Amino acid sequence: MQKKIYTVSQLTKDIKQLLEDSFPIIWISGEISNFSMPASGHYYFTLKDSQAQISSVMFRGQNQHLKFTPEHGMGVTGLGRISVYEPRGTYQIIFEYLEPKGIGSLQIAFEQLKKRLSDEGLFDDAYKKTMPCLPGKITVITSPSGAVIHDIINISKRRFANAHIEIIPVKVQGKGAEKEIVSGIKLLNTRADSDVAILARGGGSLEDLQAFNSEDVARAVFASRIPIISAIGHETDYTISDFVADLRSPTPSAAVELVLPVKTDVKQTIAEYYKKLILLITGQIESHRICIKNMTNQLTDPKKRIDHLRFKSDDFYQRLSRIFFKTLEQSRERHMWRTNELKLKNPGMQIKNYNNEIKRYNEILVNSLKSLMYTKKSGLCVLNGKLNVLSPTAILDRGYSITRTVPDSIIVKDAKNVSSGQDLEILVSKGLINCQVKGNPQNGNPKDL
Amino acid sequence: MATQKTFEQSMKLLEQIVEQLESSELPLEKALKKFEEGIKLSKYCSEKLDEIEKKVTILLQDQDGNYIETPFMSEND
Amino acid sequence: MATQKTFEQSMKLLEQIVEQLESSELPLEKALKKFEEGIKLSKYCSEKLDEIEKKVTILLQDQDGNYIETPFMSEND
Amino acid sequence: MATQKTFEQSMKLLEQIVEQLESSELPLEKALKKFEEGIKLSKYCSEKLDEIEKKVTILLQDQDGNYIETPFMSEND
Amino acid sequence: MATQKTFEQSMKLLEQIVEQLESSELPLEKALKKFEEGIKLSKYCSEKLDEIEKKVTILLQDQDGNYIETPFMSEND
Amino acid sequence: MATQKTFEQSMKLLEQIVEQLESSELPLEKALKKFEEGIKLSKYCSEKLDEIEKKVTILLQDQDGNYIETPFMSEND
Amino acid sequence: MATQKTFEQSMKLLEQIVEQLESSELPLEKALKKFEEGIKLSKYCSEKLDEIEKKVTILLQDQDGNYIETPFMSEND
Repeated sequence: MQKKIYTVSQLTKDIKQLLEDSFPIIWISGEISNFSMPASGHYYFTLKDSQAQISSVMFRGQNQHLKFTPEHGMGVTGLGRISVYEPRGTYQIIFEYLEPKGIGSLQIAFEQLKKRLSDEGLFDDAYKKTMPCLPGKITVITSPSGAVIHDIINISKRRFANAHIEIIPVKVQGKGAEKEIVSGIKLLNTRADSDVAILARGGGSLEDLQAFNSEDVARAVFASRIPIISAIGHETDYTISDFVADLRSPTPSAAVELVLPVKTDVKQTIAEYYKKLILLITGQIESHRICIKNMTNQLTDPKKRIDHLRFKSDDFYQRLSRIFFKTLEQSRERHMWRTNELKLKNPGMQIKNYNNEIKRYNEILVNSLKSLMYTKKSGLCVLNGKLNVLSPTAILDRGYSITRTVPDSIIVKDAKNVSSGQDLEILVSKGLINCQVKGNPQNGNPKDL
Repeated sequence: MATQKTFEQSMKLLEQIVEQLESSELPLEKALKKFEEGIKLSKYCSEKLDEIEKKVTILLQDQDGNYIETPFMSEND
Repeated sequence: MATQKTFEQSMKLLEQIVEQLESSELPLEKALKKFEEGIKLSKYCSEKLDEIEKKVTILLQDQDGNYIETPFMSEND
Repeated sequence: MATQKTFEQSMKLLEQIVEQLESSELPLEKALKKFEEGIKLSKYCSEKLDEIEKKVTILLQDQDGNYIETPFMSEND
Repeated sequence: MATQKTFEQSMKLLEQIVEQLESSELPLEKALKKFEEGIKLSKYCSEKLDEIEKKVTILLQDQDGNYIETPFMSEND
Repeated sequence: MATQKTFEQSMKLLEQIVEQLESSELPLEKALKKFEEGIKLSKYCSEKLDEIEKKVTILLQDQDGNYIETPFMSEND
Repeated sequence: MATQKTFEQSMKLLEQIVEQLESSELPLEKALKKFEEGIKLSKYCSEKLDEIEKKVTILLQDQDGNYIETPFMSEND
């Protein structure tokens, strides 16, 4: 036969399996020593009796539910399982539950049921139904007599005056209570017209609360489609129903507070929302209005520019007119000046000069002719004088006369030259005598005379 | 049970609408729509509160075994 | 009407116009056009606000007076 | 009319004419032509300004007084 | 003398005539003719000036009074 | 004597005649003839001058009536 | 003796006659004849002069009365 050689790990693994399979969960009692609770919140202690001791631990998740705090030297009974810690080769008991030594079987049964249901998942949060925030109808499963229902009704009235409360009357203790509670819950679900139910009972001993620790009730609560609040006993009392219920209330009156809002509070909340809505929308409108107004005010720009441009345009216009009229005025002046110049250069002077010249010429003409005439006249005068002096008739003045034939005007110097009857004229100093020869003229010497 | 659901939804919606209007600058038209919705919701919720009938009853079984909801007179009343 | 701008678009446009008029020396005719457009937008926005305010008022009157049946109908349609 | 100048162009032209007349001594007839042109431009500008001012005034009055139905219609036409 | 002459051309001619009358001893008849021509030119210029002034006055009156439809028409014709 | 002669030619002739009469002693009849001719020329020239003067006066008055009334009168008086 | 003789010829003749009468003892008949001739010439010349004077006066009066009054008359009167 061949020798089997274990490795340490293999052996430890086998021991672990052996131990943990053989003692899955056990009740054990002993005395606590070396109790300690580090920051982690887990309990570490040694459980011992006169001959032996075992390392023990109770983790925080479990020790929270303990209704007492363990201490050195305390005798306890607990529910736990053996666990081997391979790296160190040690074993210990991990406690799920502990109670002071001397507790009855009822308690043990409670714990066992709780454990079972818990393992089934009946307590899981995933199954917990949410509470309505405004239940239209609340069903109270409880005893119709007694203080509990009255407290519930009174508190309901205070919180929500027009609440609808329905009572399913059940026995809450004693024989048949379990059944009644279960059928009440079933009735609740059959009618299915409530929004929430309160399973309620006043405080009492563990025995008094026995119906609520029953598996049937727990399963009925779990099965309910309508959310159930458990409100059983006092604040310190825990029942199985409390764990299964969708919500646990420490007292029946507190259950009402959990399920029923204060009407005025809700009204106020709605009113606040309403006010806020109005405030927000009007605020937005108002801020938009201000924004539009500001922007619109900023828009009134072109008028200023128009005024400015008008100034500019008017200035151009005035400058234009001014310059042009200046140009026109200058042209007029230029024209006037030229015209005056022209007028000054008119032929008047020339005409005047010519006139003077003509006048002078006229004078010369007249004077020249005058002097010529004068010369001629005086020449004639001289000749006339001379002629008069030399006149042959001058001697006639001394008495001489001249006899001439007529018409031949031959001077008669010889009487022979005349014949009787012949016409003669005799020139005397003054005048002319016509006469006729009378007789035969005699020859003779004038000296004869 | 239906009314209970809508009340809850309505309150939730109302709250969301108020938050939306509060937090973000919604376009005016959208804001108006939200406002309208909010006002309607608030109205609705407010009415819902009064809609519940005031009564306290007890379910009693008659001779045929049927349960009948009957007024419950509290001893204290 | 396809070109019916929303309030926000109109406000944005108005803002742009104000900025344009403020910043750049636009030719007079263009400035006039912009100004005209701005005035129209301002008017339009103002009217839109009036309209919305009126709607709000009506909604609030309804609240106090008439009954509104189905708050979520409008949403689901 | 293709040659319808903008207000700015007209003002620029007017300014140039004024400067030409001011700086150089033009022959009378040329000056007259320039002057005539300038007066026409000035007239045009003045009228344009009146027109624009009137428009602005109407727009501003409208804003305070009357209602305008379709603010964006005119733009799209 | 053709009336097509501008004011400036006429003024130039007038100046030349004045110079001719000034410088050379013209025969009387020629001088008379030149003088006559000069007077006519002067008259022509004077009328031209009056004409321009009238035109300008009308233009300026128009500016203050009447409306002119198409300021740039004349420039394109 | 032909009237085709210009004023200047007539004046020249007149001058010659005056010189002839002045300088040398002409036979009386010739002198008379020259005198007669001279007087006629003088008359002719004088008339010509009057004519021209009248024309000038009219031209000056024509220009614009009252501007310069009688440019020669003042000088000759 | 023909009247075609000019005034100068007549004067010359008259002068010769005077000389002849002066110098030589002419027979009475001749002297008488010469003398007679001389008287006639003298008369002729005198008439000629009067005639010329009259002509001149007329010429001068013709001119236009007042211009040259009557230069001969005054002296001869």
